[in-house]
Amino acid sequence: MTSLLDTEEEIMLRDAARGFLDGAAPVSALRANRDAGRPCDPGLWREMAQMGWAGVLVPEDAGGAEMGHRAAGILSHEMGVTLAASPFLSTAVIAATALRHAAGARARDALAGIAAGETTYALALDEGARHLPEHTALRAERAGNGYRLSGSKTFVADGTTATRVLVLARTGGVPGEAEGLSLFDIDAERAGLSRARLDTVDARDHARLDFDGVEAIGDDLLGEVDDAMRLLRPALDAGQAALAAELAGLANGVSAMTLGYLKERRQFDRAIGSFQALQHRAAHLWAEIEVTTSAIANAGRVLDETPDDATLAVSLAKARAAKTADLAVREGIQMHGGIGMTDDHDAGFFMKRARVGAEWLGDYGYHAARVASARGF
Amino acid sequence: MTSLLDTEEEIMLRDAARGFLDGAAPVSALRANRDAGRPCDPGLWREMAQMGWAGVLVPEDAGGAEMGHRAAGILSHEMGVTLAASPFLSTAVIAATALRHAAGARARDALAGIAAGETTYALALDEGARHLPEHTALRAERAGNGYRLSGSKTFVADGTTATRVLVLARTGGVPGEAEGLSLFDIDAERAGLSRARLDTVDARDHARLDFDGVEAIGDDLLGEVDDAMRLLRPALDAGQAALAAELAGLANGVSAMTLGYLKERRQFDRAIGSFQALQHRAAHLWAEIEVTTSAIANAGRVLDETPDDATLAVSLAKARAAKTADLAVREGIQMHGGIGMTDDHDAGFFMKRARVGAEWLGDYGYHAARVASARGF
Amino acid sequence: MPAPAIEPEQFRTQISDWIMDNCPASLRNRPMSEDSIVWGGRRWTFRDDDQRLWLERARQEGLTAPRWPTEYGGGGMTRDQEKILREEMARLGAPPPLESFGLWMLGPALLAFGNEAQKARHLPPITQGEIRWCQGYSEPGAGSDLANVQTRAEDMGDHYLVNGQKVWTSYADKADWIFALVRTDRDAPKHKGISFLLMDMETPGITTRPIRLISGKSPFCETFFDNVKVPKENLVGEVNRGWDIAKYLLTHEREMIGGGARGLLGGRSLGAFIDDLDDGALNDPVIRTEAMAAEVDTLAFAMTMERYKDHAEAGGGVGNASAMLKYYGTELNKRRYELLMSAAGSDALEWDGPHGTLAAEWLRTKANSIEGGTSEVMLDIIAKRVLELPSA
Amino acid sequence: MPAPAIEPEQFRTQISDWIMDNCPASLRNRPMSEDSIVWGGRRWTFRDDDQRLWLERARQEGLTAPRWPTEYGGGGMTRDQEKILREEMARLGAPPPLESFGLWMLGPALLAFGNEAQKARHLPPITQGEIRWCQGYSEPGAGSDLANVQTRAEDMGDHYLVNGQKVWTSYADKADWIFALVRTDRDAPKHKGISFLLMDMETPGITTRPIRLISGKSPFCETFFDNVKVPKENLVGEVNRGWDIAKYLLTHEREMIGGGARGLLGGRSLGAFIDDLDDGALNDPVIRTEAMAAEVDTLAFAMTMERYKDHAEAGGGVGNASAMLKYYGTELNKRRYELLMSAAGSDALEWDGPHGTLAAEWLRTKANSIEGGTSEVMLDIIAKRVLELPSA
Repeated sequence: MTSLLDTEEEIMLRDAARGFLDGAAPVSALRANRDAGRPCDPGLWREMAQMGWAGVLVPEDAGGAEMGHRAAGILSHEMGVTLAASPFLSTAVIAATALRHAAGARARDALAGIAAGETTYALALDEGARHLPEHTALRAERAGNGYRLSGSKTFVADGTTATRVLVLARTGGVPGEAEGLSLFDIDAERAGLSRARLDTVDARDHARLDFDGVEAIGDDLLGEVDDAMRLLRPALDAGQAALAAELAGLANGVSAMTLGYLKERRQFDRAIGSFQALQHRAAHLWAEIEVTTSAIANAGRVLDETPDDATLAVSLAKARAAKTADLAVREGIQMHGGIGMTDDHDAGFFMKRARVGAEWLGDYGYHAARVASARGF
Repeated sequence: MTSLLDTEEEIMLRDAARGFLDGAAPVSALRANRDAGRPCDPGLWREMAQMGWAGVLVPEDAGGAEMGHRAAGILSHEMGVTLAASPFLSTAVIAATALRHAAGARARDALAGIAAGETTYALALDEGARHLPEHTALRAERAGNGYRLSGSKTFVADGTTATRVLVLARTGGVPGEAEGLSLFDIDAERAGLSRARLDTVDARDHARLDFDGVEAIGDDLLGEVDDAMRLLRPALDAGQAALAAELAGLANGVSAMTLGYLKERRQFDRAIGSFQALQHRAAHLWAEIEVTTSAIANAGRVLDETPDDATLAVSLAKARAAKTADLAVREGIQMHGGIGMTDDHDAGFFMKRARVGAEWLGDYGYHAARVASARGF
Repeated sequence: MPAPAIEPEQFRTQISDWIMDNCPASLRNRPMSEDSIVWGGRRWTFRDDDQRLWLERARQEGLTAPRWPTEYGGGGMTRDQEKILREEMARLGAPPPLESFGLWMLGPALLAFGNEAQKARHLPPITQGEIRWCQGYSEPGAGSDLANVQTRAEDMGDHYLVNGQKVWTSYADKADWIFALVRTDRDAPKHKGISFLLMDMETPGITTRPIRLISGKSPFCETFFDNVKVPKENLVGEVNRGWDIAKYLLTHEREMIGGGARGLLGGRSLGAFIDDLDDGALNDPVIRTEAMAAEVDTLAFAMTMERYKDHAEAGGGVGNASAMLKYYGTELNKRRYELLMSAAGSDALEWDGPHGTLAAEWLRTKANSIEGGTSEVMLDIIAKRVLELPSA
Repeated sequence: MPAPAIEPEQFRTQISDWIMDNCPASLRNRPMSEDSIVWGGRRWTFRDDDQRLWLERARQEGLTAPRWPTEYGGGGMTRDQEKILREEMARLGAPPPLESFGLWMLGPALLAFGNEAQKARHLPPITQGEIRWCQGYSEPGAGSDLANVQTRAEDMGDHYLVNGQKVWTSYADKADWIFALVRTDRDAPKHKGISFLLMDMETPGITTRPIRLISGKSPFCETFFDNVKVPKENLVGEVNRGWDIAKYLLTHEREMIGGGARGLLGGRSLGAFIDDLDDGALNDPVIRTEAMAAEVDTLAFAMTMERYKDHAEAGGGVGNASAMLKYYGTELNKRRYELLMSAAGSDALEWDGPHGTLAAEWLRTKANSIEGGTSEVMLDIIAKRVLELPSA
């Protein structure tokens, strides 16, 4: 396998992304969006698409940049640093990976739409408070040549802004079984589909979707009937790895802000960063971030090189990232003291997003259990 | 319920115990015993008995001091401070409590023997690596007017030095069931019983006992057949609470030693106790010890006042004490640096005993689960 | 109401009879909520007539400040009598007739440090619920270093001229008066040039602005002083000796905040709470392990509160050990809420979703270990004053 | 053996052929154990002839010190070639022919700081396994403060006279020579008056005493110097500049110790180990939760070792970040052993019970975060040199 170090190309990509996001999507942009009730900034996504980010996983023959999962992780990490909100994860990572695993011209066209920045996707997966794909109950019943979808999805990231929805539906079996699930790719404006935004703490676009007999024609079925997992498994692997990278970036972002504060802020007539108890905690946090960074790089590497073995690498990355981001935001808030508790300060945004990122696509316990299972216990 | 504060009487008892043990059973005595291959010092127990410690739970009409469980906890705590090894827990707490719950003259005589310091007991309970009384497999089969005991027990505290053995045996049912267990009180020298000392890290008396058709007459059966739990449950409650108190004392002992070292020891031209990172850790440890102290006092109070509700209070105390002692010894060793790693220093003795005390009569997980269950989850 | 010198059991009977006769039934055994608290003050509006009636009856008997002298509207009770009163009110589900920073903080400070005129002028309006007080300690940029007071009070002969700014003044926008630390000597060492000053919030030059927290709206304000003229009689204690009063009140405050953890989730187990949030969550070994640990620590901490309270009531005081209660209680409470958030999964991520205000409460707990002295300051206090570890 | 300038793939083939031809079959693919290590030295006795044969063949080709110059018995290889050699030895299960503090520590120090005569005299006996070295840094009472050197070397004109004591000298009782820090200027600031001195352990006045640890017997000794005469030619580098050499070697040592965690339990999962200890233990949610966390952290730490190694090999060095590897690796290893002890229950409490030496290994891990620089010193280094946090 290749090295876990960034290549020169990757370093350039990282620097370019950082430079762009610092200017185009700093934390103040998130604040402005929140105060305006906007889940994200559509203009930002157009710019990202122009830089090839939307097509980071789209094959070149569909107009993509095909940079791979390590590159996706780098972009995602940098978005975490500034808490940039965009359809990147749902569209460019999750949907693009699912579509790549679906054969045919229809999937190729959809991928081209993603790369062009014209189509955005939401993944409608979970129906309860926890990430449990196999517990899907939303039914897709045969109706003529197509299907009719009925049921509800919740915590759908980018659910109100996406132009299309990937929806996991039950075509057979019963809730709890991984078999009997099918994946549909439908227009977000289709009749019978209603979308309601949830007022989540991270101020991003999460929605509840209600399907009231939504029609899906044959062409809307992605891959084979009853075989959603063939597409969804790699799509989730890719999404979980990118989300882990975002959380690692978030940890780096809040920790950089905290270190800056420790150096500037004076109390009891000295810089608070000179207090050894805080120094040791900051050093410990840095160590945790370093170790998580390795797990993130490894997940990208495994997805690019031996994707069939990705479960262990991906869950390891997500478990580490959730814990590390949690430590980073808790230390960040505590070390900032009162000022960090005020809404005027940015620290709180990191804490809120860290909590949402920790839950989305499987929490720490979910991924730690998958690591254990992959390691035979 | 009465207050959790020590009464004046209790403070006097504590001070007296501390004074006695500092002189008669300091850590250096444990070292001397270990180096000589002695599990404990028989002379020490005679002195303790003379002070009424052996009869702390023995009724006055059987020659005891009948001071109650809070007092037993205070004595146990002080023995933990200096790591004093004695038959106190097995004999004066566990066996005495079991015997008090068995009616009749025979039990009264046995209690008198305990109070006089003449009889010492070991509790032969577990057969595997974990505390699971109901998993008892050792069989007691009817033979004439009595029973014949066959099987093995391990990790029997005071197993080679006790004059008598309380043994939990299966008279009915199958391993895993709490029913069908009976408790026998037999002479430790009885034919067919062989006792082998285990070389445990705490250098105390723990033994493996093999029962090869050991005869027990009717009088050896304590309480009713198949009803061991009626005696054993309160005996274990009392033992677990006293062991928790010992562990809290151990935490206090090692923490006092460590605080002393932090104040004296100089490095980088200052007392190491002036380093803020160590100060905060020492302060945190002290907070944990304070909180555990309350749980210990509460367990004694509940055992004295409403013993039927003791499970929650006792398991809470043992769970807290195991964790607190563990933290205290880990911090103690680390803060002492290299010197604490040498056998010439006393710190290691605390770490070794803490580990044994954490396992004996149920580990942290066992007691935490009992707390949860008592609290309805 | 019972006479002061009376047998405890008789006192208990008389108190409980009085409560049953006087506390309106509509108020009894109601769950505590934000709007069930009576803060009093010039601009106070009662939720209903029963609330007003209960305050009027209680203050007449001195029950708003049971141990204060009767001459100031207190109840003149002994420590033990007050304990019985609280026990009976709890048993009968009677709410406190009045809560206020005046009762908790300023009153004790005036009783200990104030002069006769100040007590006579300020204590009765507190016990009667007529004047609502707020506390002006913290300043922008000072953080844990409370002695770093920059708001200055210049001695202008017949009055002080106050200029500066305070932050974290709870309910400053609703209070009638403020007690504040001000700097009266800029050349003295940090702790020596501070005085304790009382100001009417209606004095020209005082303005307030509410602070929004990461958890949403809050009672906290910024308070600005722009050439505020304060009569010299409003200085409590000696000039430049205000830090003594501040320290006295800080210890007091610490015990109150640390104690919060105990009651927050009532007497129910964490496991029961988690089961309500998601009845499958406890099957996850990670959540179960943390729930067990937090339950063990919560119960042991509650016992510790009880032990310390008994110690204080036995006359032993709590002193610097109160730093431990503050530290342990607030850190534990943060852990409990982190666990509840994990257990509730994505349902807990909405500001007002299936679990109501859980997310806001979780974020709010993060301030517990900052306000009233940070956890770091508490650990410093324990290390230096309790464990007597050496200074650098 | 391959010529120095050769294509990597050809080099790999030739190396692997040579190993297969020369490493005795009895040594290959054996589990590592204490008695499979060859330390060399004057008093060394080989376990068997194959062990001696393997050393003799390997040192002839310079394989005991692959990258040292051939003139000192090294292999003269490039960094990449050494990497290939190690990979092929690992693949073919060939053990290291020789291990020693001379190869790990003194050799690199002499190559960087020694003069020509010192290199010519001391390096060949190291590569040949003829002289075994030990390291004399720590002193009683100095602890983490390694610069607090009290052992003094007085300049007597034609020699140094050494008096003092060292502790934690690994294998001092078995070593032939010692490299040590000594104080040559008692008036200079702490770090300035230290020199780096080589001493033959047979010199009159040097005695050793083994140290017993809480985990039992140990390789550590106390070493005493009583009027030891040392030729001046045995001083490495400049007088009073020994701290530079010490720092160079400390960074080196840190990486080695931190790395230990990775291989300790082989490639098996913690869960598999726990299953072996007690096949029911993983049903306990507490043990399962900790096992999952430790497994996650162990794998991520192994990846971090890989990443840092790649960084060092790419010429980037590791520098102060090595403090992180030392800190994280040793703390993680302690956690792992605590967990194994919990999982094994009472069976683990015997010195030599059902699980062999587990208890001794557990106690031994407690020294990991002390030796080679404590965890606290590592955190200080990270805070000050990596994060550049200000000094007090």
